[in-house]
Amino acid sequence: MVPLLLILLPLISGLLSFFMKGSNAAKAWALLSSILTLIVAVIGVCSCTKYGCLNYDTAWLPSLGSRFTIGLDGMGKMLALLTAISFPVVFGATYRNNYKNPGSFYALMLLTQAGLMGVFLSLDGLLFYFFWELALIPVYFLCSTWGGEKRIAVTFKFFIYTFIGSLLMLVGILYLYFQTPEHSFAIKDFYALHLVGKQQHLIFWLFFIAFAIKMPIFPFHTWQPDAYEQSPTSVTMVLSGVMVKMGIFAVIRWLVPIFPEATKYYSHTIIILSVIGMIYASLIAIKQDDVKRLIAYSSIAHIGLMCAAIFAGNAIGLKGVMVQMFNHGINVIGLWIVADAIEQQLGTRKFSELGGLAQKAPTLAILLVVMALANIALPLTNAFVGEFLMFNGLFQYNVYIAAVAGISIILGAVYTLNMVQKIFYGNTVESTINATEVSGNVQWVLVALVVIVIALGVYPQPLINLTNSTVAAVIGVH
Amino acid sequence: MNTTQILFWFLSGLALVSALMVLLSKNPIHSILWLILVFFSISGHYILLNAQFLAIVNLIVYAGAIMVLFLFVVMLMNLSKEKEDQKNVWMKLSGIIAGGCFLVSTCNVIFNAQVVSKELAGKTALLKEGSIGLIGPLGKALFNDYVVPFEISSVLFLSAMVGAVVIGKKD
Amino acid sequence: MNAIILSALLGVVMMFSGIVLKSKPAIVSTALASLVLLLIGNLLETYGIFSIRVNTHDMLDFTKFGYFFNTLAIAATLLYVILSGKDVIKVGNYPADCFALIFFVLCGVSILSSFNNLLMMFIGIEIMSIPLYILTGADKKNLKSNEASLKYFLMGAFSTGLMLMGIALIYGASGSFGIEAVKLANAVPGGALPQAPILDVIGLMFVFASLLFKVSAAPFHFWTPDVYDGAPSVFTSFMSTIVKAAAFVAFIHLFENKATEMGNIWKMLMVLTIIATLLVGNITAVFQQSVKRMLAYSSIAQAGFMLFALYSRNDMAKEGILLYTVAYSVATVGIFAILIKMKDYTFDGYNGLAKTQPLLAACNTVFLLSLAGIPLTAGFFAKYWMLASVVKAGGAFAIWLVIIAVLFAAVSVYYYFRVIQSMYFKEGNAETTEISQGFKIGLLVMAAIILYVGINPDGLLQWFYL
Amino acid sequence: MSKLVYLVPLFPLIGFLINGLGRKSLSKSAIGVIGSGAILASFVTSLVLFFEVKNHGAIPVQQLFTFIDVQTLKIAFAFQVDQLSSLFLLIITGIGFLIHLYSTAYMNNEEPQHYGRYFAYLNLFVFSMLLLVLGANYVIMFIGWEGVGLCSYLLIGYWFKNDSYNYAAKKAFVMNRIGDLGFLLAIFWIIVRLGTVEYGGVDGVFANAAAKLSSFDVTLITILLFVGAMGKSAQIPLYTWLPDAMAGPTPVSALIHAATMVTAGIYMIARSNVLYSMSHIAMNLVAIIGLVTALFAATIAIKQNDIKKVLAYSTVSQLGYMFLGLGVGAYTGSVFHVMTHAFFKALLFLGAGSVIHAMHHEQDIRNMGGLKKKLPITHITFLLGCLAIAGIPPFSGFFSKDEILAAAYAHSPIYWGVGVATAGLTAFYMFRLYATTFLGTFRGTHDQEHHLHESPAAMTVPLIILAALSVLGGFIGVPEILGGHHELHHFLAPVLTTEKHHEIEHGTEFMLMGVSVALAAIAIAVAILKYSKKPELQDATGFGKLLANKWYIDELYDMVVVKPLNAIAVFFKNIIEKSGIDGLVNGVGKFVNYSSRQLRLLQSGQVNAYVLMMVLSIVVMLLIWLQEGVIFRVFAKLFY
Amino acid sequence: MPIQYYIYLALALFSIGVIGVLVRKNAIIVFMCIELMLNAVNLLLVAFSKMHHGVAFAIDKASTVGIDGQLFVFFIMVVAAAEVSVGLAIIVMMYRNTHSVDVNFLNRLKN
Repeated sequence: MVPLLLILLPLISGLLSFFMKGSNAAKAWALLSSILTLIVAVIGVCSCTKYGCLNYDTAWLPSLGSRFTIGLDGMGKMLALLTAISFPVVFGATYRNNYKNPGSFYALMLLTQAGLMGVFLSLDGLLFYFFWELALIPVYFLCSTWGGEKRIAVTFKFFIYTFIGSLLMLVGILYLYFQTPEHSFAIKDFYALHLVGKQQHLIFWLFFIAFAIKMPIFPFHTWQPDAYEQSPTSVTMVLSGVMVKMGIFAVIRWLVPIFPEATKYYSHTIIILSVIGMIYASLIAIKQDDVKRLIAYSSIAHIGLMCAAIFAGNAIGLKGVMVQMFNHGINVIGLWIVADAIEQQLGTRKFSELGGLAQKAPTLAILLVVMALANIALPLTNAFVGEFLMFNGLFQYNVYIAAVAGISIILGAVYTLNMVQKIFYGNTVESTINATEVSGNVQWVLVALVVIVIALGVYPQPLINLTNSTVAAVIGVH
Repeated sequence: MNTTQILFWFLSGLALVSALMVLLSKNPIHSILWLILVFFSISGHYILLNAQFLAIVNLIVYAGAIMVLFLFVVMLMNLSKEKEDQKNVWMKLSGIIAGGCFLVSTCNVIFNAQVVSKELAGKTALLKEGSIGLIGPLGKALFNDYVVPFEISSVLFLSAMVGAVVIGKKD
Repeated sequence: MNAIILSALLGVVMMFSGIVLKSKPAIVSTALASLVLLLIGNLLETYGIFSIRVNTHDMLDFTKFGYFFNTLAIAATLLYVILSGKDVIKVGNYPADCFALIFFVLCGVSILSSFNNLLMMFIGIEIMSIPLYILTGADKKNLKSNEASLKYFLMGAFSTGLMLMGIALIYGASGSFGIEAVKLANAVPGGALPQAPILDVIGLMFVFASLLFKVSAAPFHFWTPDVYDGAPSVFTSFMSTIVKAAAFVAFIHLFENKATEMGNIWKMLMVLTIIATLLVGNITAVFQQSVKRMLAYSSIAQAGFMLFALYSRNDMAKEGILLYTVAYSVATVGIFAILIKMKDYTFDGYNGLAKTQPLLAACNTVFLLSLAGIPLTAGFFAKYWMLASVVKAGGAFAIWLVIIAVLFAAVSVYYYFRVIQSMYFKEGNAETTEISQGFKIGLLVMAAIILYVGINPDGLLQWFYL
Repeated sequence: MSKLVYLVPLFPLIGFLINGLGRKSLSKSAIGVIGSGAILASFVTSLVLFFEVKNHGAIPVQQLFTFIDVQTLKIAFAFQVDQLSSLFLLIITGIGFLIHLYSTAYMNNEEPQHYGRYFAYLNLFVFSMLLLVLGANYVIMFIGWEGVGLCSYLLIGYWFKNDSYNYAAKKAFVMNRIGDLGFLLAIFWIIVRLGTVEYGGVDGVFANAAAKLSSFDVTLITILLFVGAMGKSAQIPLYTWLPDAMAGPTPVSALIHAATMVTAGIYMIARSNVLYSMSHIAMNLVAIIGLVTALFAATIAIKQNDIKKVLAYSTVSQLGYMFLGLGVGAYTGSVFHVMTHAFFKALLFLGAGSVIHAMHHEQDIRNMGGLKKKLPITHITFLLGCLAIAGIPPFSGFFSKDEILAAAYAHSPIYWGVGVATAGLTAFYMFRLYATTFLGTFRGTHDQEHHLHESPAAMTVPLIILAALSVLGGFIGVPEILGGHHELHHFLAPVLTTEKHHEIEHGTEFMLMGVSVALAAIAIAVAILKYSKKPELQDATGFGKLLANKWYIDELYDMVVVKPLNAIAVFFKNIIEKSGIDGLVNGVGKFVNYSSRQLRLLQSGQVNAYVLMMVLSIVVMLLIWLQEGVIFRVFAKLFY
Repeated sequence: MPIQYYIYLALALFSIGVIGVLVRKNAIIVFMCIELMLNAVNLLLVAFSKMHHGVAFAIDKASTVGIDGQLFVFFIMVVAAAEVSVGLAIIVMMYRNTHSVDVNFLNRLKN
């Protein structure tokens, strides 16, 4: 029941939200609904141990062999929890922002949440594809309607780019479907396939390109900085906090176990690509003048590491990836919240027009610093654990690659501290001279995130434990 | 070469020459008249093949009704001379070449069928013998096996009629 | 047989209703009533309750698939008349005759869904085509309409000539006009497949070409944009949906001969045709400025997808054609219904429609998403079934064909979404003619159908397999 | 008793939380009391622990909770108090407390909330440093390691309005990170080879190192660890951050950049002495780097005019000494020097702070002079510190330095020679500093002179205590040759492997001592004579200029690393990203658009043309049929 | 007569019709060329009909095999007649509006 609720709650409340007229009503409704979802998720993750409660299965499209099968395993729990946490956080942090057509805005946000939940929960290929698209389309409308100046072209590029990817994935799913002995989309039947030969490689790439675009890893990433920059920030939070995890998640769930042979065959290529992307994105991030673009490139660098660690193919790296998926989501949302708070108040995101904000908004400064430190994976912040495990996994795979990838740790410190310094330190400038501390809701949301960051940094074991079952399933197939 | 063969070649030649003249005539009325000649020669072929009913119908329907209709239209419009511009000489040339290619490739195919796969070997069109071209057997078949298409073709006529009214009526 | 006879009779009734009834709305009502009657008649036969029995001498073969397709076609026409009936009577001076012609087209459609003989196919196609030539030219004062009609007619007649040549050659090879005479096998020399007579293959090639013309597949598509653009929009809507689907049904029926395996020559020809069609349709649509013309090209692109059924020739392909009929017809009829209401047919004419007519914009979005094949709309499953049928059929080119197809599907998103962008994201004041409540309800119903089929296509197919 | 271990880091953590969260509401005095009190409590606990260890041996490992458990790798959040760490605990908390105390006065001009921030950072630093030394495995050490780096960053940039301070802070952090990467890689290597990161125990790293690690492994691990130490302890080539780090408040420099954090590298290598002892290559590398750094930094220090910069380079130099000691196997000597250095360098920095305080944030020694009379306590204590660092017996520096030099001599006389030369230089620049600052006449402005005054008790008391320690601290390590027992040596023996000394004859050893003391004395004399009367006020020229500009190393780094990196980044951003990858993606779109424009030209509107296309298509179809076999093969090639 | 003669003849006539459609611009003549094509097909069908009949005739004089070919011709004529009526109506309509029967005179729909 829990997984079904997780999807239905946002879906239904989202559809209802289309009919909300007032701004406050829509906000409150969205926040309420997302908090409810969070409660369900927490209950599901913490107290639901019986098998039946975490799975739901019903007939759907019998003629196609597709079933409505959803369930929560360890990784699913983690990402469902991340999704459930991030939406109230996003709504809470942007509570003061006013959008035109608030009803539609929040409706689309909630639909996105439903789509994301579905992606993380579905255990059926076709269903997975459905939710994959469902998560994308509301975002397209959100960005195109409420985004920045160049929103239409940029969002369109983003949409077509990812759409091509998902269509290729659909072809792959179809192919697998016809390979299964009883023609089914069930993930366990996909796992049971033992694909061999050259065709497998083609299908592998069909899947991988879809996921690579979504993650995104170098060189499929160019949609991302533009899209992040032009989207309304609350959407960007969802995009970078949760949506890019779809790609990583999908690689772990839908790629590696299904194509063990091809995964091994191509892992070197992909890891090298990812590592190039890490360094490349980090270097570009150093030269950015826009907060949003900087975070975007930083995100590419982090995702590159996750991708590389998956293909390193060992349990320790894989656990790190899963832990990091959650943690990166939390951290990057925190960074966006700060970016949004600054932009809302000062009307600019350019470093060259910012400075000295720490004098005016010390609390915000401290909160950002914590988030920034988490972004560079300082120990005792949550990201450290993930990166430690991932680098460890990568190191086990290949020492030299790990060493090169390690450079991104240094570059990460450079651009993150650049950001902190240029926004908060130094003397106040024209735009920040009249700045004030950010509003209470933003502060409290950030405090909550900081608490999560520290708590999971100090005691990450519950998170790691969640990954056990999934890792066993994925590695076991190898 | 017997009479039939002589007639065959004569009618074939006549048909081809007249058909070419349809294209080559500048005056539409001449074209129509040449086309009527084509129809006559084809009817001649039908008679050679002992398809008397079709020969007559061909004359009545095509040469008689349809071509007269064409003639009326052309005269109505008073299109004695066609004023074709010479700009489209390339179009014409490419048309002729394409048509030539079409002819050559289709004939090549038939040649293949004749020489390579030999599926046409020994197959001839029976000329004088056989009574299927007579009105009796045809009528029986038409109102027996072919009654459904026959009746349905009335719908075709009906719609053509409606169409002619809708389109052609001056308002 | 019910559908064929009833549609012919009701066509005659409609003809006379123009003389009897003086008010134009009454004619629309009569047409609606007749369509309902036709639908009921067809359903009665589907469920074996009542049917007019005629000895067809194996000319027609009534199958469940045929009945079902008739139902879909008639239902789609019904929706079409509900939405655009009032616009039909605005075209020309003979509204009743236009409806009569629509009924005659339906008669042709019913024949095409059940022919068992090349003669019936030929007659069916002609019954379907001739009224269309007329409808295309129905707006007599409009030179575009004139031009479209002339072009359509001349090229249509030419393709008829091709088809007849093909049929003649097939007859020459097999001595029969039955569709079992159509043989597809033609292996490479030395291959295992039995060689079909050359005349048969060549004849079929001519028929193939002519049918490609009818379904507006490249490289026989050239008439499509011009004719769809020039014809009165109401009729474009009808032509590009129901009629085209019927042509496809005929096409598939002809090529479906399960007794013979498809030779490599056919696979190659089909792959080339499919790719060419997708290419021309999708790529050319990108640069269009008029929504109407864009839709014409998009219909070529959609035809490319429907051609998959021809390649795969399995059950899934037939189901896919049914789904495609529903998805594509309903969506296109809806989009055209809205287009007719627009004052300006260009993309810019749609700017800001979401503000002036939110419901229209929303429904239009659903239709466009469906055409683009976005999940949760019927269009997705239509495309899905097509792709799946090809993968299922397997073969050397299957997976590449599918990959190419999805890439073009992504291109199609580009031009469909331009309309959405205009409606929602661009500033403007889209002007429409007056919109009635009934029209809005009709649109909503259609959007609901699209979404329902998009979530549960089985609902539709189960009904088919009942 | 053993539960007390938790308390040691807990107090500073609590202090950090209270001061950090309450910085806006607490009064300054409350902040000062909490901040210093937390460290004092920690110090007292450490004392108790120290005696516990001294009397009963190492306290068993205390596991707080499991930090990371991924089946193949278990990392406990565990603390370990043995001889080595208990000693460091005392240094950290003891000196830390004094500096906190000193800070309450020194930072008294700050606004309350910044004052609170300062003490919070300082407490956090102590907490991290304690984690570093208490950790029972490399990961916990790494946590502390990065933690102190962070605090150093925060404190260097404490006055965040000044952008050059911020750059210095960032530089410190980034350079530390380079080292950290090495450390991290070393940890990974250990994990891959041994599957554990615990130091001790039967499953620990040290117990299994000999059996499971190849000599290549050991060498790489130790070198990578040393890279980490280079960053943290400011050794060549990663030392340039430390002089810049003087941007922070002076007590911070005293605590972090002199007494504690920078010695973390020494601690780490001392802790890993089992591994180092297995690799001669790494040992030699450590020794050479240490030696070169010691000499190099000393040369730079000669020509610096900023009071804190001199001390900073001196610190780098002294750290080099310690590494020399580690490299030649004199672990105890290095730890001993860490301790004595902590005393006298903290003293010197605090003394410098007192001077700066008195001079109203004037740091250029060319504007000082003659402060002897105005700041008597500062003067005396500073002098004692200088004597200690110069290695004049019986001050503490003499004993520790001598032990390292003796070991170096045993290793190679060349090492010893360079070491002694450095010692001479040290004495020289320290007394140059002393003479220029305290002797002669006052060269500052009138206003400054008017306000000169001795610092308050909160500042002078720590000075006095540290001075006492600097004077007496050496006596816990009096070598046997001078009739001592070398208490420290015995105390640390359980954790530090004793190097196989090539025993030096007593006579030689005396001679060595004599030479170094004599050299120091001569250097002192020269410096005082030269600078007390005629301090060098002009900018240096020639070779001196090279030294004053720190051998242009910063410029070199800028040219070799920073600028190329920036250029690459700009190239990536503007060329590869925009025109390359994005250009390619957009190019596909443009291509589609272009083909659209071209393709629609086929749609000419001419019936003849349309029919022509149809006829040609049929001809092509027929041709395909004719050449079916050939075309099919091409087709199959393309698609398979 | 051997059947291939008829086939070649029919194809030649058909091709002449095709060329006519390609090169002439007068709508009426284009249309006539299409009629020519249809007639070529008719001829071919009748020839095939007699060809098939010939095979059966050798065995059974009363056989009606091949009759369907001739009936098909009949239907083609029917359809042709219907097409002509509509086609000429369209051409007349266009002539009324433009006073031209050039197929490319109206050229508003392109690209």
